[in-house]
Amino acid sequence: MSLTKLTLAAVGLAVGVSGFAAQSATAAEQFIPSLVYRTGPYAPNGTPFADGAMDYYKMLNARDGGINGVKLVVEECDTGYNTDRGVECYERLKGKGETGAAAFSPLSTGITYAIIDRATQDKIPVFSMGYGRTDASDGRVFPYVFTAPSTYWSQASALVRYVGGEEGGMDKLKGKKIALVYHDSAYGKEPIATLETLAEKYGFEFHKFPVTHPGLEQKATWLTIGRKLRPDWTFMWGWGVMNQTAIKEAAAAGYPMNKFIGAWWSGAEPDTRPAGKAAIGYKSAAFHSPGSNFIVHQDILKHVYGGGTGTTTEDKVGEVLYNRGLINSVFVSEAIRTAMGKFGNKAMTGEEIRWGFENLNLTEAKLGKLGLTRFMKPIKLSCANHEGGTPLRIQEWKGQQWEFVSDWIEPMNDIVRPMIEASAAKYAAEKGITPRSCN
Amino acid sequence: MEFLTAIFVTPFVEIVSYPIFFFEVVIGGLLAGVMYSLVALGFVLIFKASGVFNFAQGAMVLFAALTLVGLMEHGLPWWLALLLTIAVMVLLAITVEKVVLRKLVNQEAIILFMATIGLSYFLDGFGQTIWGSDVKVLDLGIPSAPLEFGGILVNEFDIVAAVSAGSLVAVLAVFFQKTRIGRALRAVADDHQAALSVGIPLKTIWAIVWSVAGLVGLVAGIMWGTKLGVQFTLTLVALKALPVLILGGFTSIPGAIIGGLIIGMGEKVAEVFWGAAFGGAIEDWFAYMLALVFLLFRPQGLFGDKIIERV
Amino acid sequence: MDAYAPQKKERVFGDVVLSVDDISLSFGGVQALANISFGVREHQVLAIIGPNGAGKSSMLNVINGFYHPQQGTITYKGETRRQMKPHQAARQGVARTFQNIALFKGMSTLDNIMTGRNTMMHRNLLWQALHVGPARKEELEHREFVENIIDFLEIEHIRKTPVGRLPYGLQKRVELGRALAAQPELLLLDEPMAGMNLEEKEDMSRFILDVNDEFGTTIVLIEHDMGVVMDISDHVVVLDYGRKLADGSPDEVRSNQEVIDAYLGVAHD
Amino acid sequence: MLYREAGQFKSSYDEDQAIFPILQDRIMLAIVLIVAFVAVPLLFNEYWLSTIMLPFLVFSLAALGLNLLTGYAGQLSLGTGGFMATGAFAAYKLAVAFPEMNIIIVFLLSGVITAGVGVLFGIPSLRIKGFYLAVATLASQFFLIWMFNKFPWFTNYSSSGVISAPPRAVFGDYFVTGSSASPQAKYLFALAFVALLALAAKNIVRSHIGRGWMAIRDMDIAAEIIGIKPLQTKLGAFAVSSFYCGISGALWAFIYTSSVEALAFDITRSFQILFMVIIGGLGSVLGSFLGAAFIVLLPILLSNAPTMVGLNISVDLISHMEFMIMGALIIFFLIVEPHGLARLWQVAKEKLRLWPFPY
Repeated sequence: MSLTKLTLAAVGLAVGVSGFAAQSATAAEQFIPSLVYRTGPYAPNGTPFADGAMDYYKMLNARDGGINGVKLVVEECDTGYNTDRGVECYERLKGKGETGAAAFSPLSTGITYAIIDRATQDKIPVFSMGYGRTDASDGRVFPYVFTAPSTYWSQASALVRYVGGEEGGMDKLKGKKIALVYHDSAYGKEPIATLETLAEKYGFEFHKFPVTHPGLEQKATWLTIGRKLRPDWTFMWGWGVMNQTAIKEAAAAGYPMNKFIGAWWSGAEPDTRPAGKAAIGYKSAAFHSPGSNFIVHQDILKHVYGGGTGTTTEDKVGEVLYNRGLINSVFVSEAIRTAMGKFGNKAMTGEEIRWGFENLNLTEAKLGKLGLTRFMKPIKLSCANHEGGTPLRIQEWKGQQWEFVSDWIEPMNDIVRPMIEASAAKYAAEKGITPRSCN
Repeated sequence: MEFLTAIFVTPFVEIVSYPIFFFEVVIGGLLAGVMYSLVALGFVLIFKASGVFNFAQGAMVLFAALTLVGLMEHGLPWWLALLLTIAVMVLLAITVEKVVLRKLVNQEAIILFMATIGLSYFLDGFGQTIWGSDVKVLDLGIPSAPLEFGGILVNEFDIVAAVSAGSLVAVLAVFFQKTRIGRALRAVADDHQAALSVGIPLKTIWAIVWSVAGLVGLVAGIMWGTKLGVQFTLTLVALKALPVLILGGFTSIPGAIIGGLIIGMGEKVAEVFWGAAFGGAIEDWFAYMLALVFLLFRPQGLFGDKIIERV
Repeated sequence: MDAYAPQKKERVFGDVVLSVDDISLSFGGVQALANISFGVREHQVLAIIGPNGAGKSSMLNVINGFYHPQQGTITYKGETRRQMKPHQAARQGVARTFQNIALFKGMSTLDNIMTGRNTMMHRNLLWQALHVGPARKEELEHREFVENIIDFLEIEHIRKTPVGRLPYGLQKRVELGRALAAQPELLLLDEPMAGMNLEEKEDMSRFILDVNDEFGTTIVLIEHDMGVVMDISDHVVVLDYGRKLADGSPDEVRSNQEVIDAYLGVAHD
Repeated sequence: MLYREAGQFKSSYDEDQAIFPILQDRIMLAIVLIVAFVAVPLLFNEYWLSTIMLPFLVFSLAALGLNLLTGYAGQLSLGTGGFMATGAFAAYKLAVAFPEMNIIIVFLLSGVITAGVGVLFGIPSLRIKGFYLAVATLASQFFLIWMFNKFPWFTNYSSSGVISAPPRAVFGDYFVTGSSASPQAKYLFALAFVALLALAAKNIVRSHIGRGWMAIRDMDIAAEIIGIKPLQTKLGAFAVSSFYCGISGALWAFIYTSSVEALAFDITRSFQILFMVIIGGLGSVLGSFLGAAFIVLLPILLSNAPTMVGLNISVDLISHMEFMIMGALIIFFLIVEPHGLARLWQVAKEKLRLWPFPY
C-alpha cells in the first residue's frame, strides 16, 4: 500500500509543478473549462457540440483578442458522459487560471446534479443549457445554476402547445393520445411531471415508454406504439444511439414520421443521418437555427478555419449540435462581458461571472452585434429567473439538412414556473437551504 | 389486486383480443433474437474451441464494422473493403493468438477472461483512434421497409438479417462437418490433449477459431451497423448476447440460435404485454431472469455439455 | 514410535458400526455397484480391493453420501439411511481422503488441516471480524489440536507452504491430516498410497495403523498394493465389476479361488 | 536484508497467528496508517482528496467486497454495481426517513440491507457455477438498477430519479456529507470506515469462515465432503460481500459524488470493480487496494500526462489512447503475473528478504 502512496505523492508533485508552469503567463487571461465527451457511447453527439463551443472561443480570440482584451484560455476535459469522471474534471479544472474556472457546462444531467453542491460552495456558475435540473431555474434556491434559455419542462409545454396548434386549437387535444418515449434516466424523466399536469389540464391521454440505456433495442416499444396504441403524437426524450434506433424502429413499425417529435437533444444530424430515408419528416424542437447562414459562422470560417485552426472540418460548421455548442459559448462569453461591464476589463472570478449571468440581457440589437440575428431569440435573465424562458421552434429533417417548419412557440410559463418554484422549495427544505431574497 | 390483474388477467385478455398484434410481437421478437444470436455465435465458437469466454467479441463486432465502413468511406468499393476487412480480422486473430493467448496457455479461465477484457479495451480505443468516434452510416442497400403479410407486419431488414444468420449457421455447420480444419476444431473442443496427439498444432487452431469468430463478428457488425449506424455503442450489443449464451449453453451452436430466438421472443412479449404492470423497460432484466430460470433447471444451459461431478 | 512392530498382535473389535446392505448404484445404463453388502466393526481396518473400475471409489462415495444409491441402505451408528448430504456424513464423524488428491490448492498446509476442524468451530461472523475474546480462544484451541496432528504426521516444516507446491507424497499426508483433524470415528481412505515409493508407503502404513491404534478410529481403505493390504487390514472386501466377489480376513481372501482368478492372478502378471 | 525475519521467534501460536506476524510488515502498516490518517489530509489539496483519494477508498471497499466473494469464496459475480446501488438507496431512504439517526448507523444498516439482498440473489449459486453464475448475477445487476430507476419511492419521488445526500454529521457539527462538509472530514470518515472494514475482512478470511470459503473455492465437492455446508458458506459469502459493497455504494452516494442516480451503478461499474479485483489479486485483501489504486489512478494519470509534459493532444485522442493503454496494461500484467499486483508485491518482499544476496 505504501507503494501506492508513493506514486500518489510523485504524481501530486508533477501535477503541482505543471500547474505553476501554466500560471506563469503574464497577460490577463480568462480560464474557461470545457467538459466534453468525445469518447464513449454518446461521443457522436458530444463531439459536434464540443467543436462548436471551442470554435466560438477560438473565433473570439482570433477576431477580438478575447473579450475586452482578456484572452480566453479554454481547456477541454473528456468525461465520457460518466458522472465520476465529470466530477474529477470539475475538481481538476475549477482552480485553474488566475481567477479559477469561469463557468462549467457539464453537458450531462448526471454531472450537473453531482456538481451543483460543489459549484455553489466554490462560487462557480454552472451553466446547464437546456438540460440538468429544471427546478434550478429558481435563482433564489440555486444562486449558481443557470438553465437558460429553456428547460425540459418549458420544452414539454411548448411541444404540447405546438401539437395543439397542429390539431387546430388546444381544445382539440381532448381525447387525443400522446406518447412519450424517453431515456430511462434522470434526463429522460424530467418532462414526465409536466406532461402529466398538461394531460390533466387539456384532457389528452398520456402514455410513457421508458427505454433503458443505451437503447439498442426498441422493437417492443415501437410495435406497441405503431401497431397497437397508435398515438396521435409521439414525443421523444432520447440521446445518442437511442435516437437513431427509435427513428428506424418507428419507421419499421409504420409509425408516421410527421407525428414524431424529438426534444432538442433528439434532433441533430447524427440522429437522423444513419436512419437514411426513413427519417425524412421527423421533427424536433430547437431554441436556435440550424445551418451556417449567419454572420457568426462566416466569422468562424474566416478567422478560425481561415487560419487553419478549426476544431473540426468546415462542412460540419452549422450542424445542429455544433450550433448548440456555439450558443453555449455565446452565453458564457456574454456573461463574462456583462460582468466586465461592472467589475472592469480583467479576468473575472466565478462570483463576478454569476453576476454577469444574472444581468445578462441579449437584446435583438446585441444579438445583431454578435452576428446572431435570426439565429436565436432575445433573452434576459434575472436574480430569480435563471431560465429566461425563450420560445422554441420546430424543425424537420429534410433528408440532407434540418429546416424550421414552425414559428416561434412560447412555453406555458404560467404553468411551468409555479412547478419550478414548488420543486425548488422542496429541494431547499430537504437540503436545509434558506432561499435568498431577490427583491 | 390491481397489480395481480395486470399480471394475470390483462395481458391474456390483450393477447386474445388482438391475436394479430400478438403474432407481430412474436415475429418481431424472433427476428430480434436472430440479431442476438449473431453476436452470441462468436462467443460460442471461441468458448467451444478454447474454453475462453471472449469478452472482446463485442469489441470485435465494432472493430470489424468500423474497419469496413471506414474503408468504404475512403472510396473503396464494398467488395474490396469487405475483403480487406476479412484480412484485417484474420490478422487480428493471428496477433491475438501470438501476443495474448500463447503467453497465457494453461492459465485459469478467469485470467483468460480478464485478458479478453483488456483486449476489448484495446480494440475499442484502437478502432476509434483510427476511424474516429462519430456515427458512420453503413448502407449496403439492405431494404428496411415495413411489409404486411396477411395483416401481419414484418420488416424487410429483419428478414434479411434472419436469412443472413441462417446462411451463416449453415456455412459454419458445413465448415465443421465437412472440412478437415473443421473436424480438427471439433476434436480440440472435445479434448485438447487428444487433438494434440493427432498432430494438430493448438496455436493454429486458436488462430483459426478467432478468425472465424472475427468473421462472425463482421457479419454481426454489418447487420447491427446497418441498423444503428456504426458507432462505439456497438460494443454493447455483447450484453444482449449474454443471456442468449447462458440459455443456449456456452458450447452449442444450435443453442446460440435457439437461445436467441427464445430470448428475443420472450423479452418482447414480456415487455409489450407485461411491461405495463411493472412500469416498462423490463426487457433487459427479463432476458436475464428468463435465462436464470432455465439455468436453475439445467445448470449447463439448454444445449450445453452435461456436467458430471466426480472426486 | 520406533518400537512399533509390524507383526499382528491380538486385536479386539467392537460392534458393527457401519453396515452396507444391498446397495445398487448405476449411472445411466452403467451398473457401478450391484447388491453389495458388508459390515465394518468398530476399530477394524477394512480394505476394499478390486481391479480398476470395480466400483471401489463409488462404494466410498456412497458411504459418505456423495452418491445416492438407487437401492439399499447404509446403517451407520445404528441409523439407517438411503440418502444423505456429504456434509451431514462429515458431521456424524465420517472423514475421507481422495484417490486424486482433493486438497485446497490455494491454501497452506496448516489452513488445509484447519478446514478439517471447521465442523467444530462455531463462533459467528461478528466475533471473527473482531478477532477478540472467544473467537481468538477458539482459534487457538483448534490450532493446538492441528499442531498435534502436524507433529504426528511429521510435516512441521511445510506448515506454511501452499499445498500446491508440495510433492505428491506430502500432499497425501496433508490430506490424511485434514481428515484426522475432524477426529473421525470412521475414516475412508481412497488409495492412500497410490504413486508412492516404498519408503513413503511404509510411512503411510505406519500412520494409518497408528491412527487406528491411538485414536481407535475405524478405517475403510482402498488399496492396490496387495502386500500393504494383507499387512495392515483386518478384513478385506473384494469387488469386481460392481459385484462383491469375496469378503473375509486377508488369509481367507487370499485363498479364495474366485478372487485369484479375477484379480490376483491378473495382478501378478 | 531490509526485510529479514530471522531472529524473530514466535513463542506461542497466538503470536504466530497475529495478523501481521512479521515485524517489518507491522512497521510498514503503521507508517501507511500514519500517512493515511495524518499526512494525507494535511498535505493533499482538495482535488487530490475529493477526486482521487475518495474514489480510491470507495472503490477499494467495493473491490474488497467482491474479492471476498470471488477471490476467497470463488463465486464469480457481476452484480457488484447492483449491490452498491442497493447500499446507496438504502442509506438514502434511511437517512431521510430517520434524520436523527447517526450516519454511521445509517451506513451499517444499509450494509445489512444489502447483505439481505445479496443473499437473495446468491441463491442461484447453489446450482450454477463459473461463468454461468457470472452471467446469472447480471440478472440481479439489471433488475436492481431497473428497480431503483423505476419506483419513485426509492428516490422520495424526485422528478429525475436522482438522490442527493442530505447533510449529516458524525457527531456535533462535524459534517461528513452535504456541501458544508470539508474534503478532509469526508476523507477521514471514509478512511476510518474502509480501514476498519479492511481489518475485519482480514480477520474473517483467516478464521474458520474464511477457510470454509476458500475450501469451497478450491474444490467445492471436497469441501462438502469434509463437512462444509455449501448453502451456508456460499450465502454467507454473498452476505458479507454484499455488506461491503453496500457500504461502498452508500459512501459513493453520500461522500464521493454526493448525488447519484441508479445508472451510476450500471453494468460498467460491476466490470470496473471486477477488473480491480483481478488486477489487484484474487484472494488478497491488499490486492483489492492495489487494484483500486491502479484502476482509479491510471486513467487520471493518462489523461493528465500529456498536459503535464506539455504536449498538446486533443482530448478524444487522449481518451482513445487511454483505452488502448489500459487494455494493453491489463494484458501485460496478466502475462507477467496472472495473480495480480498483490502477488508481485509478495514476490518483491521475498526478494527483499534475501537482498542483497541473490540466493
